[in-house]
Amino acid sequence: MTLPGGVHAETYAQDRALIRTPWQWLWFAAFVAVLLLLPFLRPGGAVGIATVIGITLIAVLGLQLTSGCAGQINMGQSAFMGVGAYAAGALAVHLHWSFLMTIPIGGISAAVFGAVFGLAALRIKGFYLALTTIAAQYIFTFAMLKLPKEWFGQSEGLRMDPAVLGSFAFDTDNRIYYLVLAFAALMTYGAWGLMRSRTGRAFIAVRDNDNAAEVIGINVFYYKTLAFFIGAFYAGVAGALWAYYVRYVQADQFTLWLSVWYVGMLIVGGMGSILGAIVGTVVIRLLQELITVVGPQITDLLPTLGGQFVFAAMNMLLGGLIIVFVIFEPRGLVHRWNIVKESYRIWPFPH
Amino acid sequence: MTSLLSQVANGALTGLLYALVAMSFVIIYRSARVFNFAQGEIVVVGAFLVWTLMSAFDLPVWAAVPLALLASVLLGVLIERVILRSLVGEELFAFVMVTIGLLIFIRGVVLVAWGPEVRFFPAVLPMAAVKVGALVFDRAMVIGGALTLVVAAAMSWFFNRTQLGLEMTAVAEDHQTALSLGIPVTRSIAVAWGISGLLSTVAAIIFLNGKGMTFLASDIGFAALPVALLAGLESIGGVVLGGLIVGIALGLASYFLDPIFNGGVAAVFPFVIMVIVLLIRPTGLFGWKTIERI
Amino acid sequence: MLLELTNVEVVYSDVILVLKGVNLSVAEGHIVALLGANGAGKTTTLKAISGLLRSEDGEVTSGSIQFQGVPIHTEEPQNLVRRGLVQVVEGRRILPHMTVEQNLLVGSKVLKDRAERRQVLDKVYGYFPKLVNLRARVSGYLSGGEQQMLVIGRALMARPRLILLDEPSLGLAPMIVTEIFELVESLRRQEGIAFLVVEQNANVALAVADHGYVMENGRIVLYGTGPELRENEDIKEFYLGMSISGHGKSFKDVKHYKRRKRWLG
Amino acid sequence: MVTIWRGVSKTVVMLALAAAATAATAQTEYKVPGLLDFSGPFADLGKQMMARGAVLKWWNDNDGKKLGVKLSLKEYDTRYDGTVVASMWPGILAEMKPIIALGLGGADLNALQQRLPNDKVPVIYAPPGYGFGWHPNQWVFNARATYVHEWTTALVWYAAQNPQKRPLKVAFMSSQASPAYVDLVKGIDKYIKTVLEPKGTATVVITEWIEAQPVDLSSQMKKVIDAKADIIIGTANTTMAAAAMRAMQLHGVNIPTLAAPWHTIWPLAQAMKSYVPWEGHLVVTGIASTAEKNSKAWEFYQALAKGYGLPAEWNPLNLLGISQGLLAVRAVEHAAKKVGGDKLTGAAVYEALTTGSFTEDELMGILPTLTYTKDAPFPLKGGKVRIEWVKDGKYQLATPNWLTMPTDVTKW
Amino acid sequence: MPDVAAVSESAAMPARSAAPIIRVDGITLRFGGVTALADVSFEIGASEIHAIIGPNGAGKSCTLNCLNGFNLPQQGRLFLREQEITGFAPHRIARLGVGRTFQGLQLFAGLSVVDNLLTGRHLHMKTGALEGFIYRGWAHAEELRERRRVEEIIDFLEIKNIRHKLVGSLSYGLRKRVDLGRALAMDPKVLLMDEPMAGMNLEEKEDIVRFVIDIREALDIPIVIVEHDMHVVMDIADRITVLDWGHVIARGNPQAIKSDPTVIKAYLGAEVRR
Repeated sequence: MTLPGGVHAETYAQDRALIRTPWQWLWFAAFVAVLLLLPFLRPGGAVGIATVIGITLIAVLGLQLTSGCAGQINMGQSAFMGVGAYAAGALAVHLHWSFLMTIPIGGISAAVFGAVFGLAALRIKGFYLALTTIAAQYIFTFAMLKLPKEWFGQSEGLRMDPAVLGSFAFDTDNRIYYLVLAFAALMTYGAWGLMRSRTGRAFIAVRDNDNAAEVIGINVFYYKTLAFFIGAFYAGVAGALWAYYVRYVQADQFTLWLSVWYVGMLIVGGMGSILGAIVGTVVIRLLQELITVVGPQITDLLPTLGGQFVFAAMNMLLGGLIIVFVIFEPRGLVHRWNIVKESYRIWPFPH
Repeated sequence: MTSLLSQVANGALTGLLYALVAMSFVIIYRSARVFNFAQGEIVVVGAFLVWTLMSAFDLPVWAAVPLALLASVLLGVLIERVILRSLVGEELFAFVMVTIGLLIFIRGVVLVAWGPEVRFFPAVLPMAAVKVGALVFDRAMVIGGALTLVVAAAMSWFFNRTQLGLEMTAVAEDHQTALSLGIPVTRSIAVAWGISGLLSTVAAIIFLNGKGMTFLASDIGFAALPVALLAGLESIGGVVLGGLIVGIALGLASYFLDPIFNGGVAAVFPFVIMVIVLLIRPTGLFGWKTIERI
Repeated sequence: MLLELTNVEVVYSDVILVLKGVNLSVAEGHIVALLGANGAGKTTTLKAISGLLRSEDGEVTSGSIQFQGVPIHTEEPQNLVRRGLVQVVEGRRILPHMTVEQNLLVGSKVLKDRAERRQVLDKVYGYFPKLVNLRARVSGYLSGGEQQMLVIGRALMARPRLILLDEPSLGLAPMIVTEIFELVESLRRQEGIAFLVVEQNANVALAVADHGYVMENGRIVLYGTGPELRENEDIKEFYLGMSISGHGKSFKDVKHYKRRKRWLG
Repeated sequence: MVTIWRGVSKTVVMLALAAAATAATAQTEYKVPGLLDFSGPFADLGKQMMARGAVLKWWNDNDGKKLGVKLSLKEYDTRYDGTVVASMWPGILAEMKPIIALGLGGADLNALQQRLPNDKVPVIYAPPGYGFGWHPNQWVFNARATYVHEWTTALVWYAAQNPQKRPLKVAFMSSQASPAYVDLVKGIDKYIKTVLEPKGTATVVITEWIEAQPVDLSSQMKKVIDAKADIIIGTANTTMAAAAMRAMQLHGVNIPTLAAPWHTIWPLAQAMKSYVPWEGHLVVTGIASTAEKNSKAWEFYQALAKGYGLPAEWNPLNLLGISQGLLAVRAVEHAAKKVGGDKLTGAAVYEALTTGSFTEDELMGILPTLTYTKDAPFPLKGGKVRIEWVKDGKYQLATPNWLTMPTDVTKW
Repeated sequence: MPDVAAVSESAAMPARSAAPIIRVDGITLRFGGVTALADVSFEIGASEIHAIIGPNGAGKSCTLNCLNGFNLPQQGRLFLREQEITGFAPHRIARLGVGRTFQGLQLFAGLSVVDNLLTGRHLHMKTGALEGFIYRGWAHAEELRERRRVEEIIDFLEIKNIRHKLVGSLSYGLRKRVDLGRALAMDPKVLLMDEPMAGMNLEEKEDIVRFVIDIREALDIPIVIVEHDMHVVMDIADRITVLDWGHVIARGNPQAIKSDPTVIKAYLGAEVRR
């Protein structure tokens, strides 16, 4: 908790609050306003990007809880997302359930799948665990192509109708944006609550020192499993939203590559903080957008280079950036920001 | 029956080849405690080096292969010096991410330097059939399998018998103790990256011998993952056994399970075995166990 | 002097001051004991000398460390070993998955060829006849005493002039401890190797030590020859609490207000 | 940042427009987004497919000028990643208001096909279609029918060449790594079992699922040999094809394979610098053949290569790009003729695509005459293919003329 | 617990009840080839300060680890208030009221002081993941309630002005104090302390001693303390168990231990022949 000098909590509730100064309130309100008005401020491009960022954010938040907070490296987040998408999709397509039901159930289906790897996490640690979770990806793809066609469509995938609330269909970019925004806000709020409540502390305890945690009464087995359960739940919700956004679900959409990027977002943003997940997701996604936007520009300007060269070079840039980033700021952007803030701070001061 | 035998035998051979790639993971891991996600890309770079020297520069095998091997050793050392060295003492995550960044970066380099087109990898090893009874093997594969055994034996000998190898094993055990004995830890790690680069190129030669190839050949890296993990990330000899186990299990699985699942078991089965083995032995079959203390 | 520390200060992670001006010297062929409570800075002192500090984000920020008259506080550990300065790290850090002989050979980095290694190896086996039969055994399965012998033997493989020995008695039975210190003594006598021994078991260490230092809170607080220190009442009390006199009052009598005052200030 | 770059891009476009204005042409400009893969798994396609840009330029200078329409293509690197496509597309919509778009394949298809009817933007794809895209009222259009349509045509033809007058024994050898591979096997399998088997034309003897990047196929190939297969179908990437070829050489056999031109013979024979190992192997394509020179298609290619900076050679992938570009410009042309060059909309182009035919002439001989309906995103009836093979060490057309595709392929 | 610090230190020593709180019955613990504990037995009475001493590595920490369930002895049994706890998982034993401080620094470096202490309250809290997710209402109320409880401990240990600091940034002495606070937050029925004085100067030692005595008086619980500083041990322990090389070589009150020849020998080590 970093506060400007002179701010003191009068009650424990205040001490616990996330937003504490009028300025912070102002910034927060402005941020919310921009998010709410985005479709009117910058219709089109920004909305599409923001929608995908919102969905990605939910998945990355889940990964933050599993990996950043509870310390269990997970490289199967994209597969968990896929499970959520398929579960929600199948319920919507075959049983015509409302998205209010299918999205949470998608989350829970993913959570159950993820918890299996949580069970493994009790015994398997470090790199071994990270690599074990890669198996989730292969098992997911295999299962989706093998389970009965009546369930998940096998290679055909699932084609979905838009999410509907009463007679209101989320069938335009702006509408689905608000749906995703609502879920992203809810999931972010929930992650924040989780983080500062008993569960979040137990996660960090397990991450920082699982032996000590066990000895002071934290059931490490339960919390490792729970960390995967919750992280995968987030992925499942993200997957279900993705399903409603794209309205088509296929195993091809959820690749190992995507999981790798999610881990990358965490690293860039910073491990272990909700803000880190947000910052990392936004920064990397925008960077990727930038590259897809800048690429054609360069190709236009220097046609002799050819698109192939430009885009491949962009990959070098992106990979190089990550490397440089990890070398110079292995704890992420949020950490750097905190250090900068720290130097302005006069807290803690003797009362 | 012949079909079963053939699948198992060829599976075992394939497993041995995976073991070669797995070995290049293991050699880095045991000395530097880093799992190099970019290993598959290094294999591709090795492959393109050979291809360039042989197909583009028309060098003969005896010149091209040693040159390519040398270059891949240098590549390994370079990566260690430039990137990994500056991360000493950082957390596990940093290493996961930096090698992933490396993966993306090298892929970009490969695309820029060699492009995405399909290339024909030269037949460095003789291509012919080897017949054993009713079984037919690819001679290149058989040579590759034998080569894997030789390389594994050589590596085992190196790490257990030679002074440099012993020192590197000491580094694998405990960086600080190694330091206290006057062993230059960072140099050992650089040597490990060099050896790993070398093995990657050897693997590329055996794998791609006389086949088509694109930058996607890096998939080999992920395919070899279960072998490395199953064996345990510290054991050289174990990797060979791990490769055989995965290969034979794969042969059996595709014979017995493919009809049930309508095929495709080969892609997922190694991972399933890997998870099961790790649940029973969390550091693989031959990996080093650690005692936890508070 | 073989080894001389002058006003050495050590800082960890750029902030935590661990050694606050340590002066200490070891003469050629001497055994010097470094005593003190847990966390007093003994191990840090050894690591500052051997150069291992830097691998733990520690740094010598002032003062000088000289070995054979040459300043060494920026030297890499491998060069120090080459010059004859070896540290035996605390906690019997054998290389558990390697055999006894492999462990020993790893220590012989500075020797130039196989023949020389063989020769030194035989000599070490001469000092530790127990290890001969265990040479092919994986060292993780040795007993504590055997492991302690192994790590000392491993240090000998570098043909050192000075061995920094960190808590050799840790967790060992008295008989074994005695045996180890007898060995230290005979190595000094026969090979002329000097030892700087960090030890909690003051008595056993002072029995063989030519000199001893007592550390507290990163400073040397007491210095003397072995026999002097052995007779010192403070030492007896410091380590054994056997003396009724000394501290003056019982810990039970500490008052609250004292703490309060300090914490409020 | 994005905003800045968008800004920069706008400035650039404005300058270009200003320059164009001085040339005093009254063409209405429409921007056409192109989705390509330059750094993902299909990066090898990217470079070749850029041929479609040359087609647009050519058309602007000829028919476009007459109609007062100018199409300017902007290629994006989607990395064959649905996430990239999904986040990018709304921006493309808002900024370009496209009347038509050029796609690449599965990833963008997945991400877009459900929303296109709302967006009112038809998207043209170059490769054959898939069963999972076979739905009515699609805004996605393939410049040709599905792999299944094309390959079964070749199969029927090949069976007819069979001198022994017994059912042709077909072996499938493909991967389950991607739904696309599975899809084509399923479709052909269904067609053989429901149509060809009763007629005694062909029968499936074995289905071998292999890895997408296989190491060694000798034991799988052994099974195929033991099943006495006459032809192998499904090696739908070069690695699979190359590994299958190696395995056959090992067993000392040569069973012909059937695939698309860019899967097997062309890329691998180029790499191996020899057609000899491919003797008797076939490829089938719904586009003009590269084996045929001095055709109308060839002339068109020459025109593009000379006048419009076509970057690639006369090869199947290049033809893919050209065919895609051609269908796109002709669709725009039909629409422009109907509604006027300055009033074009996505819906108008869609109407043009789903009604009426595009003649072989219009399509410069690159594609056969195509007739679309709203029942499927590809021409269901009247489609035609060319079959090429290696005969006497030479890559050549197996039949002098287009072969008509079967009309009794049902959805699988 | 009332404010511990406020309890008068002149309060009478609580009467000893007869039934032992902890009974260790012949435990043997081996690691690989090394026997860490050999047939160790002892009892801890109600509200006594029981010191376990012995040379480094004699098995003191291992004894605590067995009591915690962190190490599972190959032989022997452990009882907490006559309930057998052998083979229980550590968190279960913690739930039964066994609090513990650690020898090294085993705090959760990524949490603030307050949050470290709150992890000690984990056992006494009920907020699950779902309530945490919703946070408003129940979870918030519990959070505040437990925070109040933790503030009492912060008060008692006099670490108010560092409460929001990450423990990773604290000095060694303060960290040890937070470690104690975390154990106290568990509301332990037995407190195990592993070398609480290690690495401390005299003043800091005096502080810790004071805390230990206050805790015993206020909570009326037994405290098992593994310690090297004989001065401290002799001053505050009611009973002492001496371990050497995994064996119990003596037990009794401080006076008896001080004059026990076996203990002297073990501690001094045998004389080295020169």
